[in-house]
Amino acid sequence: MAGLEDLYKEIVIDHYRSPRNRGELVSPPAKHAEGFNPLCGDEVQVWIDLEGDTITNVAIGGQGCSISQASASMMSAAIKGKTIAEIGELTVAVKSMMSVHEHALEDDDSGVLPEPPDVELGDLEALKGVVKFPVRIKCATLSWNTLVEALNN
Amino acid sequence: MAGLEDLYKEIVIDHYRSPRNRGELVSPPAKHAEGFNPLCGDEVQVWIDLEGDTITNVAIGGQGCSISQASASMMSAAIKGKTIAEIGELTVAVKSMMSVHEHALEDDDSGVLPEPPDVELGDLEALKGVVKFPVRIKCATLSWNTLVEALNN
Amino acid sequence: MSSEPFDVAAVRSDFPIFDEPINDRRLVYLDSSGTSQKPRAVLDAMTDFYESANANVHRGAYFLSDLASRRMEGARSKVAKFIGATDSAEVVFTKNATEAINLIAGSWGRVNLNKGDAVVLSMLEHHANIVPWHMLAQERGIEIRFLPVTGDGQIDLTDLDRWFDGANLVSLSAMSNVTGALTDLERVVTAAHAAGALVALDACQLVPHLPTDVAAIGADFMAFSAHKMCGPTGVGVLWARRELLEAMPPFMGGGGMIANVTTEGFTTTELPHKFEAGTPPIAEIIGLGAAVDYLSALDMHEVRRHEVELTAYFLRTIKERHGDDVVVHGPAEPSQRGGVFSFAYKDVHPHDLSQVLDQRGVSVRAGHHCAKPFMTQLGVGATARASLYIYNDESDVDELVDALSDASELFSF
Amino acid sequence: MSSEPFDVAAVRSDFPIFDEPINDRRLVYLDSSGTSQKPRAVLDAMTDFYESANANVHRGAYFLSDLASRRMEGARSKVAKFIGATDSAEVVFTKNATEAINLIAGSWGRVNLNKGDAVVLSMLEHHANIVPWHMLAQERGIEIRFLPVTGDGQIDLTDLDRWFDGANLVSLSAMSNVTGALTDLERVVTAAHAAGALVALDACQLVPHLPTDVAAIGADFMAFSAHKMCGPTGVGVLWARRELLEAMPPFMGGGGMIANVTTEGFTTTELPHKFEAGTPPIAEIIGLGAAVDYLSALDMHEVRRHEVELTAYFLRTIKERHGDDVVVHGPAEPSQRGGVFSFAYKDVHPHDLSQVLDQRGVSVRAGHHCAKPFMTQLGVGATARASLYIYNDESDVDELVDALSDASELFSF
Ligand SMILES: Cc1ncc(COP(=O)(O)O)c(C=O)c1O
Ligand SMILES: Cc1ncc(COP(=O)(O)O)c(C=O)c1O
Repeated sequence: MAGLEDLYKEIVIDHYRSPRNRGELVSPPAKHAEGFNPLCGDEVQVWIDLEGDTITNVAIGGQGCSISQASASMMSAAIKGKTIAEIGELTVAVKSMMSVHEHALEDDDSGVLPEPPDVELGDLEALKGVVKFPVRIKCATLSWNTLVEALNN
Repeated sequence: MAGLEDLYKEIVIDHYRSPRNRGELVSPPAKHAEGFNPLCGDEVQVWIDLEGDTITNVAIGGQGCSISQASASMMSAAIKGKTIAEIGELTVAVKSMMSVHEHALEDDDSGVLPEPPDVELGDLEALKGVVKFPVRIKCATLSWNTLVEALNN
Repeated sequence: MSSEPFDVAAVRSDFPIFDEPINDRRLVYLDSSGTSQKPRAVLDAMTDFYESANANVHRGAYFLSDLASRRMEGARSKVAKFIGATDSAEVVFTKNATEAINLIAGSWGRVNLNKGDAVVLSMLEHHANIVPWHMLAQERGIEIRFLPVTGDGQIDLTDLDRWFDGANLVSLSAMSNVTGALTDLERVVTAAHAAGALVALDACQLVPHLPTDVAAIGADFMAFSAHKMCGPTGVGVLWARRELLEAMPPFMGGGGMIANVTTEGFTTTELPHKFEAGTPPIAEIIGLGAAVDYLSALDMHEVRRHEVELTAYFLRTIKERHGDDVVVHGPAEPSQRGGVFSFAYKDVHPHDLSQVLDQRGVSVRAGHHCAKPFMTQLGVGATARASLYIYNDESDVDELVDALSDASELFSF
Repeated sequence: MSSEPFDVAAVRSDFPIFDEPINDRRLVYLDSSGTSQKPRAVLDAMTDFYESANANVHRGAYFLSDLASRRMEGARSKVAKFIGATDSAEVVFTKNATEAINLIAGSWGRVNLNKGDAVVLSMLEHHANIVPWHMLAQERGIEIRFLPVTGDGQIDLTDLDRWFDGANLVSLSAMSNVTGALTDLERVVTAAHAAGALVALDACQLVPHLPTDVAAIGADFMAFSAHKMCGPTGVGVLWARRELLEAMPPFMGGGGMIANVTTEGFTTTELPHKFEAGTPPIAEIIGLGAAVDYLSALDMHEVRRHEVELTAYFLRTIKERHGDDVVVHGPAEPSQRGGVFSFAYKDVHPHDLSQVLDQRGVSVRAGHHCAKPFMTQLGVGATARASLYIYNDESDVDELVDALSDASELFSF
């Protein structure tokens, strides 16, 4: 539909249709967190198996709109096998891809945008279009916030 | 001052200047109540000695604007020697002199005004001008409300 | 009057927001149960107040302050009349319906409910009528019972005697903001009072849409918000029976609600001011007064008739065009419901659905509608919701029905 | 800019209420500490919102709802900036300052204060900063201490170490609404924190009149109302440090403040929404944003400079014309006060005085100014009070001074 191509990129729809790493892990030992988007009812569950500093397995549960579920699926694919430090960088990169714009929309005229870390985003890049639809930013960042919480648990 | 003659009638000013029955009675036996006008700080104290059904003595205390104090003074003069039944009638008459208008100002368009009891008001009639100054109605009725309270104590 | 059709075009022309395209599209506003649009008369009443009568109320001997007070109290009388209350001191202004329900829980509840006492809610309540009771339960250990909901989205009123047995308060929505279902208030009030329980009504969706008469309903408390009935944001109403209000302690303390204050304590002033601490939403109350005038001039019976007709059209049309691809929650019979429709379309997520509809200016809400327990029962995280009001007509319904096909196109898998 | 005179005529022309006579008289509005008048820009911002962006916030995926949310959150950022808060989530919108203080008492107070704990107030507090603590004292048996007031109407700050010893919270007005006295905040904050007490400021009279920087002041809580600073009725602000807000339980429950709700309980969402249950005063918040823009454009340093000059003129002129017939409460030194003057004229009762002044359009308030304990200390039931703001000039003061002679005429006995 005219105007929505930036939001509903083919790769986003693909992750929504065929979510990667869907399931549950036994917790403990898996770290687990549950995230809600209280405004629209999206829900994401994240399970993570860690070996030392490295994520060896991920599972995603929950329900919600195409953006929240595609974002979770993309995230699960992107973080598997990565170290916590790498994931930290990735999280910052993804969030700054969104939140820079989030701020701009909140009338913050500071004008100084922090330089995002130089990280390969891969598929995740497809979510960049979300920034044109500010209400959906929270859908896209939900899984990342839930990941941070899982890692802290 | 132009426009204020209806409010500050000579007899009102006279009662304010030389309040009647100013003082206190020993309570008990005297019935006593204290009334506040929380909006403007007027304060009226009423003491009443009863013999059977008849008010044998009245004392008035408190402080406040000319209208509240003059009204209390006029009331004290009007009720001394009267029976409770007579005072009931007088209270209704005085209040309806005011409150009819109070309602009219509150956009009550019922249009039906209750017939006030046919009672001789004497000096109290001078307070009729208060209805043109709706904010002062509460000053004028304070002593009467306090009287009712004292009788109920 | 009831033989003439309801003149939606005339009504629309009273609402400035429909004058110009929004985001380059004709605004098809279908979220009036979220908040209604505002007629010019309401905006003018507030602007006029600020431009010619603005002062603080009840506090000065000067002309302007008296004028402001009388306008505000005049609005209170109008609101009382609009809901059938004969005593305008029973109308307490709050900031919204949510504060009104918190006031019931925080004031009446705190002194009247103790460990073991019970409050009856239902599974389809708005969070505004759940969370205050959870908060009270945490504090005072009361029991909360949730009446079930029937398959067609109504509060299940079977077995009320058992549910109400030993309850102290029954607090229910008079019309659901999710399914539009109207609650049979007579049955609820009769059964609750028979069980010795008081009745509070969340009338947020009732008062804007149906003629309301508190005396006839016979409930004990009722809460609603101005912003859903053509009035401004920033003001809500708690109506309650005088004896209850008189016995209740204040909810908040401050200026305007006291008779006296010393370093030792305070005494409260008379109703309704006892519950209105601080400077009230003066202009907003006056705006609500104008909203009530506006709705009264339309005649609430006519408003209801229009909504029943449009509801019938909505249900019929969406079925004709989309058959089983659409599931509409709530009663099938228009007379048992208001014009609020939670619906699912194929397996398109509500959030995506509303995004696609928005592309055509069709504004519907997607989410849990502040009714998560009910969403959980439905087994969904969210629904899309369209809701109708006085300025909507068949063309708005048609626009929604057409736009649903776009979603089918985009998410056809 | 500070060498040019403050252009009152230009400011007045921004306020529609001064365009026409009120009650056939020129309006000499001297009750801005009761509520301020509103500039056109504020009224326009609200009308424009209703006419082109009205929808409920944070709840819909559609364009209009998103627009409304962004305008509201934009206003929050403006308010945060105006008071020097770097984190706009520390700005919680309430219905008025009174609710903000009730929130501190009802949320922070209820979980942090127990029998034997102490809150320090002063004898000149507004009821909004007394009654909530009396209510808490009734409930939880806390001690309330009242700092004395000096002869010239300032909070007496001698011996603070003794007063604050063992106190948990010090809650004081930053500027008195009765005497205009400014409180030495640095001294209060330093002494309170040294004693291990938190500091809450009733900044109702501070924020509208002086440049305010919460970071520099170093207090823990601050409350103020929009309607006294060119903004609309129906919205107030609680600012508090993030750590405090995060640890506090919600004050009211309902939509918008939850992360999840089940039949068993609920969890709260993030700041500031956790404290904003129900539909917020959306248009009013946007109006407050416009008020903050308006005041910022004037420059709060210039506003303060104007008020100090006019205060000096007031004190000088009234003395010259009426000598000892007038007693003005409060500090004699303009730099130590704002333009709020409680005064007595001969033995004319304040209520009569304001009635006589009103006859000339001079609008001053008469009463206890919601500060009964202070009135009791002064030994009066009421005072007359004149207060100045950006649209007042020397001619308003002259008008008041002239009108006082009328009272002398009428009550010359
Ligand atoms: C010092 C002070 N505190 C508190 C208040 C209460 O403000 P509001 O009535 O807007 O809640 C006021 C104004 O009335 C005030 O001047
Ligand atoms: C049924 C119902 N109850 C309560 C509310 C809460 O109203 P408000 O947000 O105006 O307090 C709403 C609207 O959001 C509602 O629809």
